Amino acid sequence: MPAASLEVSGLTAGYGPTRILEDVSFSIPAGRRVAVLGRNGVGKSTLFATIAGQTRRYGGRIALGGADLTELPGSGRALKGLGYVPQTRAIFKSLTVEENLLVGLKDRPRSGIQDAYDMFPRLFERRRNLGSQLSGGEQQILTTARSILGQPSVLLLDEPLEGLAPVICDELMAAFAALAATGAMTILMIEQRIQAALAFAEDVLILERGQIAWTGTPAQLESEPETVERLLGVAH
Amino acid sequence: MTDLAQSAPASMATTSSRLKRDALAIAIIIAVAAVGFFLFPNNLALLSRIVIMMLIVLSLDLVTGYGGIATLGQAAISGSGAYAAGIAAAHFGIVDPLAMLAVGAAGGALAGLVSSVIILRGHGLAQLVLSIAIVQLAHEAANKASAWTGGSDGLSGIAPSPVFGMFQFDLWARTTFFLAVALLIVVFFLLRLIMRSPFGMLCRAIKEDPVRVRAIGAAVKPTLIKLYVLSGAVAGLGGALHAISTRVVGLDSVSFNLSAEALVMLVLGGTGNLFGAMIGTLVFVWFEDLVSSINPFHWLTMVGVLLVAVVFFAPRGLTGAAEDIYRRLRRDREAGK
Amino acid sequence: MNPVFAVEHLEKHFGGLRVTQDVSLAMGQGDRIALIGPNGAGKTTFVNLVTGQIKPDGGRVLLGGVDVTRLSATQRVRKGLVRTFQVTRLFSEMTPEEHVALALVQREGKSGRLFGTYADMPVVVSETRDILGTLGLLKVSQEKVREIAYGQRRLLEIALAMALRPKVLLLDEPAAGVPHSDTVLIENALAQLPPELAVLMIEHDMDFVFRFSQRVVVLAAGAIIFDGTPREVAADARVREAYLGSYADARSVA
Amino acid sequence: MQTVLSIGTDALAYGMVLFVICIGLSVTMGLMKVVNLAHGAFAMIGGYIASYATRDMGLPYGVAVMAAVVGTIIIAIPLERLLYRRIYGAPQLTQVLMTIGLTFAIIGIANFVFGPTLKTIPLPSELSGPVSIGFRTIAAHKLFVIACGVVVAGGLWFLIERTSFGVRLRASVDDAAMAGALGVRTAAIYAISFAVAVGLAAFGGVVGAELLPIEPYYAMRYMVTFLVVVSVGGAGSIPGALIASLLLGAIETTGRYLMPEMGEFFFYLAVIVIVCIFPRGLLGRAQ
Amino acid sequence: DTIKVGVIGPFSGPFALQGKNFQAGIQAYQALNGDSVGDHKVEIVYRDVPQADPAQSAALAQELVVKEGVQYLAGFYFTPDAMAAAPLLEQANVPMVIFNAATSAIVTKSPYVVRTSFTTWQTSAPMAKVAKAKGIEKVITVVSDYGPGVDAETAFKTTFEGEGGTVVETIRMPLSTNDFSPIMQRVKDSGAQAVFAFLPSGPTTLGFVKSYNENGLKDAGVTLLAPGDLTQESDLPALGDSALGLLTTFHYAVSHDSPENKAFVEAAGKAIGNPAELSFPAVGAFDGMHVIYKMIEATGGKQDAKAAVDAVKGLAWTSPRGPVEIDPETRHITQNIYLREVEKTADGTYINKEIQTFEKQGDPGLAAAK
Ligand SMILES: Nc1ncnc2c1ncn2[C@@H]1O[C@H](COP(=O)(O)OP(=O)(O)OP(=O)(O)O)[C@@H](O)[C@H]1O
Ligand SMILES: Nc1ncnc2c1ncn2[C@@H]1O[C@H](COP(=O)(O)OP(=O)(O)OP(=O)(O)O)[C@@H](O)[C@H]1O
Ligand SMILES: [Mg+2]
Ligand SMILES: [Mg+2]
Repeated sequence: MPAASLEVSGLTAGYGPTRILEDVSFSIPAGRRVAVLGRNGVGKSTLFATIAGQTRRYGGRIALGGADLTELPGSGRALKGLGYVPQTRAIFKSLTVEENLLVGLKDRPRSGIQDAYDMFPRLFERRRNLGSQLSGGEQQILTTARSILGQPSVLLLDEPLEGLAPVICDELMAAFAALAATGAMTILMIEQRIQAALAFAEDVLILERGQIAWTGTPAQLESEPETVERLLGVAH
Repeated sequence: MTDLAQSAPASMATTSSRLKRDALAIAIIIAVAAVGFFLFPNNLALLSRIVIMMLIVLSLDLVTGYGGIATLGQAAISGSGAYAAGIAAAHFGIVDPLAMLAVGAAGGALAGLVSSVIILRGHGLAQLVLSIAIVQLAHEAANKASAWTGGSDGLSGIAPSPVFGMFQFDLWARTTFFLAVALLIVVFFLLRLIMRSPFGMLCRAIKEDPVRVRAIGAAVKPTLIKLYVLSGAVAGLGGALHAISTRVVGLDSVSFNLSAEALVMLVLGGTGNLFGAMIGTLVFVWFEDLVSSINPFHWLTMVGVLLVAVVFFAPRGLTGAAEDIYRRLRRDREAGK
Repeated sequence: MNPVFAVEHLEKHFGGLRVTQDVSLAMGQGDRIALIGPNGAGKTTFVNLVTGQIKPDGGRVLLGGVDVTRLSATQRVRKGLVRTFQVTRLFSEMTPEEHVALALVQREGKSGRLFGTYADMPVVVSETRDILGTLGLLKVSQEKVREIAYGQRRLLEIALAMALRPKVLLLDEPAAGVPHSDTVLIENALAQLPPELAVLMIEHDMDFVFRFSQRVVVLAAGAIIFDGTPREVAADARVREAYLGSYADARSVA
Repeated sequence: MQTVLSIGTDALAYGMVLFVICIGLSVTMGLMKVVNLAHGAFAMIGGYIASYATRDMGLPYGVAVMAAVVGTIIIAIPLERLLYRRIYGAPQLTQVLMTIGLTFAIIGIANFVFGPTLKTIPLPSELSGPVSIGFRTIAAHKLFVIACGVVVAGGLWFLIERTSFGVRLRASVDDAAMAGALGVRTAAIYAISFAVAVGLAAFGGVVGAELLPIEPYYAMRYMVTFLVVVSVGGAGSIPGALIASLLLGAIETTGRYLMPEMGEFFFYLAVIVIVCIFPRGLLGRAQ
Repeated sequence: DTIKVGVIGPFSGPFALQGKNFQAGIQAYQALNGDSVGDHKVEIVYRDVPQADPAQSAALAQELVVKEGVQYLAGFYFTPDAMAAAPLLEQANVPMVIFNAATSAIVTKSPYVVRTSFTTWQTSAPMAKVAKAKGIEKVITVVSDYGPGVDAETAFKTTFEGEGGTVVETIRMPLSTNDFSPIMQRVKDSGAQAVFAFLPSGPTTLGFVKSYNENGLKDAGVTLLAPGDLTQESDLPALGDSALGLLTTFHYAVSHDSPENKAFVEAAGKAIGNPAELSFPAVGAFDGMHVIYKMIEATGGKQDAKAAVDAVKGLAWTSPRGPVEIDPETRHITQNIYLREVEKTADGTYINKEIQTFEKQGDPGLAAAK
């Protein structure tokens, strides 16, 4: 599947009776690289989870490449081309690494697994380990590789670099950039390491208390240090 | 440091307020018992059976609800108490009810110790199966040792003397009922104290994560064994009372069925909650008695439907559901303000 | 000076994989060491071996000169060897106050008491408050742990460790999953630890590592490949290649 | 020697009966993480259907087996949608409560509808006679059961360990939300697995009816045995269940031969020993 | 006025069939003899104890006496249930009529206990004589390992050895045995000419008999002898051809040829719904009701347990099973024991055909216990 656009309009959602997101709208053209930033607890993860169909939605619509996803369950959205890597390392603990990857393949033939091994040789070495027998960082790599295998047209990455060694972070960011560059997928990424995120992204979305507070390019953001200070609150 | 003073934590609240709550809880038990006594004076045998069962279910709650060990073998322990008391009376002439209770409690504690050493070796389902194996072995042993236990015919010839030499066990089961309720209150009070002691807190922690408990330097197994011995003493008391009140101890008192029933009652009422254990027992035995006297032939279906319905409407057990309702009411009231 | 803590020739393999290869390390009183290394290098395994969660295939662990290799995890804790977990392991139905009180009661050897409560033990009450206060956890001390924020749980992990008055403290990625803006809280907590305590910390956040440690040990593929000051580490070519990547460049530029 | 071989054959046959009946339960308990105490009830329903089909409708044995499997699945589907769906992922004890309740209800209904007597499933003549296997004669149906056990074990192992269905099922149990996010239709996977487990229960109930006869109390009578076999094997493991069935079958059979009066002791002591050596069951899946 | 009779039995659960037979026997009696004695209407109150459970039995007995005000307690399928209720009788001033529980000692637990069923000793001992008469010298016994099984073993062994035979081996097997092949192997290896077996009626009998055939014992000429529990009529359709020719001794066969039995079977068959489910507990209940009616008659409806029990001591009548009498000393029923053989009738049903009668058998078990 080639990259697709993602449109979100008037999205309001939360957990149980508590609403976290209020009237969020944005639109991303196919093949873009987007960074989603914001202080902790503003609802970044909730936004991704809502797009993936895992929270309670109160209103709004979600469309992927023009197709409406709003009423579909999580699996339906995935089959329409949405990829989602949650912040919690949601590996399947009792499956081996290889089986974890198999689940990510969707309907592709088994041989497709080789893509993941090419990208992360480490996973090939560990392919018979159970998910629960991986190190923290290996789990993180596995979740990302698993979602990429499904060749989503839009990929949502929630803090993919957490717990990774700096050198692996570099490699992973390079891999994402390459995927986006070939026009294979649209990538949205939440990341705490702002520098890394800005280096990667073409567009930036900043959330504040469940709403979109700022949009623009990385260059624009660099030129507005007071926005950075106000919305991201980073001292360094 | 005013901040510290202000947030005087609630759980460090005064001992007296805790005792007040205990008194209230005990008052509730006494009130329910009194209502039962005056409303159903002709049915005290049933009520006694319920109270005795409550002791066994409470003992199960200790290991399952507080210690996190699912077991289908509790009857091995309560049954040991029953046989200990029964054998003491039938073969050794120890017929004073209080002495029989003591023997039963000791027998139960011992059985708890032995079972715990075995059961704690397994994990998850395997642990459940160990408990089943224990109760089946106990059942088989009781069947084999028929010279002592009467085997499948039951151990008869138990003739307890009057309580304190004054209160004869009567046909109306009044003495049994008073004895049972008194025992329940004592046990309940002690268990409440124990469950909020450091030991109780440690047990709750082990239930959630034994690895973490080890990482703060506490020993998991000895604590659970201790819990089991405690539970065994309570179960043994229940078993002994059972022997005293029916004067016969049958193989059913060390059966898988009894263990399973106790577990069902506990889950029905809600685990990890002393009131849950008691309410579950009350509701289950009472319901069973009711439907089985209405239709002795097909009542099992009704009990089945009750259990399914409870899971459907009160998945956390009856006390869990009560808690939810209470919380919702309180939230509504606060929202109203 | 006699080391408070040492491991000698530690070995461990899972099947064919040698995750710990002849690792030796010594720590003196007051040491602040960072243990870094690529993902899957065997850092968490090292902590598990040292604290007794898993058994080594060879080598010794010494605490104050005494061999503790054969002791259980529980016994090692009682001797002052304490860890925190990479993924928090707390009792979700209990409050922070109960957590700390439990650790204190345990340390005082009173966790087997059947009667009374910790609230009746003045020492426990006051020290619980002190520790929670130090870590800024007093305002949530009565909430169930499953309802408190992630960063606060990480702090509580540290609170538990502090309550045990360790001689050696092993921290496994204390800041992982904590937003950058919140690592300050953890750093403050670490700064308040008794100075004589020996601390070893695993962490991938290099800025944090460099601020915290006097000495950095690098583990790769189960073996120690480097041991030196932060400055030396940043300059070492092997460490750059195996671990730091562009971070080293960024830092040298800065 | 003669005797040893003979006992060995009996042990194999008995073990296979246990395996065929228990394997469905191993799937529900180990893979779907549902402690389904009503497993025996589904086996019993299968038995009743087969008995009715052969005795009252005069259908051939093979057809009756099919009817039992399909019929039981049809009965189970609404139960899955209405009841079981609520307890996926619930605490084990809640599952125990509901499934034991369901078992009570099914026993009551079976007793009411079919009466309390035994129901047999007449075997076709090819399966009913004794067959000589050299050193002794053995009932033909026992050989049939052994064959069934081998086929079921192989087929199921392949389905779960080697097909993408099996991988998806195990993934859904580990983390349903994440499996969904990867495009796995978890509800459908669960429903199919449940149907397979129930179908296996019915199949086991029918082919095992010679040793464990069908009557209303069947659902409770053998519950403990089933639970023990599955847990000793390690829930969710096909080879584990097979080994446990054969091992426990052998222990029970030799125990009965050597010291029948100590039969139960033998069996449960063995269970305790096995679990003490393998605290999560013989081939328990890592948690 | 109404006189209530409380009946405790297994009306649900694994033994529901036996409880159903209790009910059928009672209803048959009332259908044939009316539901009143004089102007006292007799009302039955049923209480369920699904499996042996003395505590529940005692509680229900107490409830029946105190709350329901019953003047008679009856039923009791299991020995421990009867034992548990017996101590209440004197204080409650209530007689107890046992419809089934078959351990000899129960009647000694209270002077107010009367039994209209049988004891395991009573039905097992004659089989030893049968074996001897057939020229069998070496027998192996196989019994379920619980009270009645042990009783059967002892009864048979004592009598058979008294007759000069040898019991080469005694096997006790757990109640929960499902696969009997290894047991049959033992029997084969023992070299005995016959096997004496006791299993409680129910599902396991099916496996036992099939195993006996499949393991080639029948073909090898090893005779299977048993008390009638093994071939309870309600199990016969399931046992089918594999039971043909089995020899059992028992106090009652549904096929017993007498006008009393015809009437009984018709009435009880109607009461139970499916006549194929009818078996021995029904006749215990039927005769038990006869005893209770006589007691009511004798006491004129007044509650007087002693008078009631005294009135039936020595009572003799013709039961569906044949002539019977309540032994004045033991209060247990003296009756004929029949040797029966399983036969297929012309219409394809299976019956226990009586082929020999041992007349006026008392309970040898009680004597043996002394
Ligand atoms: N499962 C949940 N149930 C209830 N509330 C939740 C749940 N998950 C998150 N929240 C709340 O929703 C709010 C937004 O959380 P979210 O995880 O989306 O934040 P975030 O921006 O991703 O923060 P972080 O940078 O810490 O990951 C927080 O206040 C959090 O407490
Ligand atoms: N039980 C086990 N069986 C087999 N291999 C294991 C097991 N536990 C860990 N491993 C492997 O050992 C290696 C070391 O794991 P460890 O968790 O110690 O890494 P780590 O250095 O802490 O990495 P991270 O920084 O990613 O947390 C990993 O490659 C992991 O896959
Ligand atoms: Mg987040
Ligand atoms: Mg790690």
